[in-house]
Amino acid sequence: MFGTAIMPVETGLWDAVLYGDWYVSLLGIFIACFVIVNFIAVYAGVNTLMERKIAARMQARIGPYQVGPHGSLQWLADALKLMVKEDIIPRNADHLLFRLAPYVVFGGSFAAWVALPFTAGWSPAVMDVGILYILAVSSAVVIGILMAGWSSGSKWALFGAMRSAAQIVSYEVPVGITLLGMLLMYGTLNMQEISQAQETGGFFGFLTDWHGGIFSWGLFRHPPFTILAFLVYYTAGLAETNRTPFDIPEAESELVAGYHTEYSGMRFSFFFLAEYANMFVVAAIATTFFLGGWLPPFGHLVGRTFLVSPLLEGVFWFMSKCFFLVFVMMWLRWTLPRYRVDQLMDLCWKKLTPVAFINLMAIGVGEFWHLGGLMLGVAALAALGLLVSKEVARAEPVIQTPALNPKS
Amino acid sequence: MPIQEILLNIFFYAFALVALGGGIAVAVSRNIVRSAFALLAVLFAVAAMYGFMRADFILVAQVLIYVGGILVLIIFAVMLTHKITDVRLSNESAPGPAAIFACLCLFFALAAVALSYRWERAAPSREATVPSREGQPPIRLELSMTQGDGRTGVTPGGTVLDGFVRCAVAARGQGGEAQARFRLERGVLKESVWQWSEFRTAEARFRAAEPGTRRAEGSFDRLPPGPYRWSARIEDFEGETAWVAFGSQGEGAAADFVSERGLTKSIGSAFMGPYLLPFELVSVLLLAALVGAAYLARKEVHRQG
Amino acid sequence: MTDYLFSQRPLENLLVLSAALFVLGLYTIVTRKNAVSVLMGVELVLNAANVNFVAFSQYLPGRGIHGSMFTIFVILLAAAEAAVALAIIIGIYQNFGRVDVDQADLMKE
Amino acid sequence: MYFDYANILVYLLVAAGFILGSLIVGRVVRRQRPDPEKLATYECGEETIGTAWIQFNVRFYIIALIFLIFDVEIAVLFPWTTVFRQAGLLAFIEMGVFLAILGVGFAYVWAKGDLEWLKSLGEVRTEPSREGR
Repeated sequence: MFGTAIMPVETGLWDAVLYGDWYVSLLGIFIACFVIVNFIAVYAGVNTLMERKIAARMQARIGPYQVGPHGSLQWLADALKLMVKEDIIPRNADHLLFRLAPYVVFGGSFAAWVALPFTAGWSPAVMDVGILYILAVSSAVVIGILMAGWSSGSKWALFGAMRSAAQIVSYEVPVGITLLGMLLMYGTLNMQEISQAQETGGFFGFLTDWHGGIFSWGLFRHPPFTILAFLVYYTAGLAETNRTPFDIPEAESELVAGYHTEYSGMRFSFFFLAEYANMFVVAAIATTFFLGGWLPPFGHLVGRTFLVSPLLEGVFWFMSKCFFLVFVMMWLRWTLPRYRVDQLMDLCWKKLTPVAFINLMAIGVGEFWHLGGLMLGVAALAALGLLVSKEVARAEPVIQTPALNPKS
Repeated sequence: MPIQEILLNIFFYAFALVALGGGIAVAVSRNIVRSAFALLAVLFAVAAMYGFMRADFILVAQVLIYVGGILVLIIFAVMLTHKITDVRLSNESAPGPAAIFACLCLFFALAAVALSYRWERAAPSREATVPSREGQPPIRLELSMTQGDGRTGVTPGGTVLDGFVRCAVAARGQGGEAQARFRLERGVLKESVWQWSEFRTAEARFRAAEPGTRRAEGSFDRLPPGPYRWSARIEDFEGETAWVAFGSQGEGAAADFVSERGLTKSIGSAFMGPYLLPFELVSVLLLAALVGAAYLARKEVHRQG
Repeated sequence: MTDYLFSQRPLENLLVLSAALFVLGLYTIVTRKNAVSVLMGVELVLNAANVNFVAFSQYLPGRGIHGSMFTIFVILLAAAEAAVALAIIIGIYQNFGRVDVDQADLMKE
Repeated sequence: MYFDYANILVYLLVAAGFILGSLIVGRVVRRQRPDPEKLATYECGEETIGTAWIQFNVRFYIIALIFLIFDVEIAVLFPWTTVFRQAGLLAFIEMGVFLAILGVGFAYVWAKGDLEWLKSLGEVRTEPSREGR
């Protein structure tokens, strides 16, 4: 079904629209687009089920069990329920903006999917500014959230929106700087080429033609720094999706539900969908930049055709990696307690941002002068080891007292 | 007109309408928050215009900085500068007929200038004279090239933005049936010397435009990024001319044009080259803005306390 | 007229659009009292200028990417300008309780 | 290149159509039971006091301001990464200078305490109603 949109990495197909069978291409776009919209809806539904099952498992419960075998159709029931719920627009709301906000939020997170490299040579849109485009359209979500919060005419919603906006924009800084550092290795902003670039190479840039499989991935190119970069990116990405432990904006115990407090029924579900779509985008960027995109983990050791077609194989690996990262997000939700606002800002500005800066510099040095990068890496590993050993020596059991200041 | 052109035009007018509607809402809305969100529509429509102009990096810079940064800052400032008692966050304006009239006059003046001036479109072309067969006068050739859309010329050494270039050769004083053959060479950097090898060829028949001058156009599409040179020659039933190159020839000669997808790389090189000083000055400016604005805003925190 | 409406002339169309945006921005600057609104007008004017720069850069042959570079610098300057201007506006608000530009002359006293 | 933009546009249109479609389907399917109480702003059952459009604390602005400066910096560094390898030492030094100058700014706001969210903790305690102000 993607037949019309498959293209080699190095050429575009725009002239097919302008000068060739444009209607065929347009049809292809529509079909692919329709598939992806439905995929997001189903994916989000299955994700809710997955999340509830994981939560139940972690709390030694069973979770949804009634609808379908082992509750596996619960998400369909939820969708139906949302559909028939009454759609309420509060009296105090600014009606126009209240109706527009879901479009902006959903559009912002949905548009980012267009540039994701699902398999070799196929993205819905192969763009030369791919990653920058994803970062840019994601920032529209902030505006949508502010719109929703303000137009609701509710204090909870407005507080939630302001906090959410402040949090998302803050964490965009470490995300951007980290990705900059990784881009130094790939030398392109095109998501397809970034994935492709991880097929060969590795070890501080010394081995350029090495098919190292997992060791050619971005994660292990400049060992301590790229791994740190991954952790920084993943943490910051988690914060950008407003997930626990960074869910201050929608902290149930403080702000009811944050910026979508006043939304109900179907209109609410779009914020929900957008959140899950965003989680996937964060996981997909991490996959593309650090985990080799659609590349299989064993390089050329195992033949690449154990699935029917290489394209499907690419989809399989890409999706597996993404779903694994999404699963870790859910896992973290039920493992870690929520941060306070000041801790949140502290983590972003005083820890992640400086670390991201150091990573950028170190990877720059390593790409420019491989030996220097290696020496820096060894030095960093030694410093980390020293730090950890000191911490371990100093460690004593501490009973954490709950935060005394629930304010802010 | 081909349907593709109509689609492009519809696209243009749709986003122009969004931009104008948003602009009007910014100018006349009574509610300042609505003004701010109308500005969002304008910024997105302008970004779409950059897409229309194939300036991809500027498109994303516009969305990233204007929408994701400046607009958020403006909305925050609106939230910060309104009292609890301003129920509708009113946004007074004093529209006098004089202001409207003056603005309309200005608009018509600007539009008249834009529409009446004859903007230069064609690329500068290169003339060459090639010896022809014995007993005949030499043939004068004129070579030029345009972007894939056929409207915008490419200068020697210029950039083709979407891997689609049209090369044209015009011959004067040539009679009879003839066709032109275009040859494209791609440059590869080997040991810091550009090596040129034949990449693709194209043929085109001469179209008789007017007596005495004939034109043939060859097009190359889906060119991978990189530097290219092209040359052309004329073939007829009696023989053929020598290859005529558009730019200078030789082993280390510069490329006639560079194929690029998007502006990002050109902008990056420009930052490293002619715009080095402005680029560094921008960092100083950002530093000054950061320090100054943080100082101003911080003062208020202390006063509040 | 149809020559311009459904045209092969994207440059002229873009120039007229940017003229309209420019005039709307100017109108906003002239008539608004609220300083934040005035700033929005300034942003409109800057966007209009940017459209012109990029249009000239892309549609006139032989200009290289200098127009696009100017646009990028304008966007950068707009960011710095917005940051400082809004900080000043907030300062005015804290001092006077209003952000009307016609009241900023109180600072003379 | 137009192809990819057309693609994005179509995707956005389908996304908007998806929202619109499900809202319309929802409107057809569900029952409406209007009630003025339902239209009230949600405040945990309390009567709403004042409007929601209140004024916020300036630290939101400071955070957004620092973000904006770094956002701009990140945006101009992206094209740099694409030519980093070709440009060599010049690119490396240039960017070192660029980052160092911005690092000074970062150090400044850090030293001056602009990155602290709770700098006015004491004030917040003395005025309990200031949450969010």
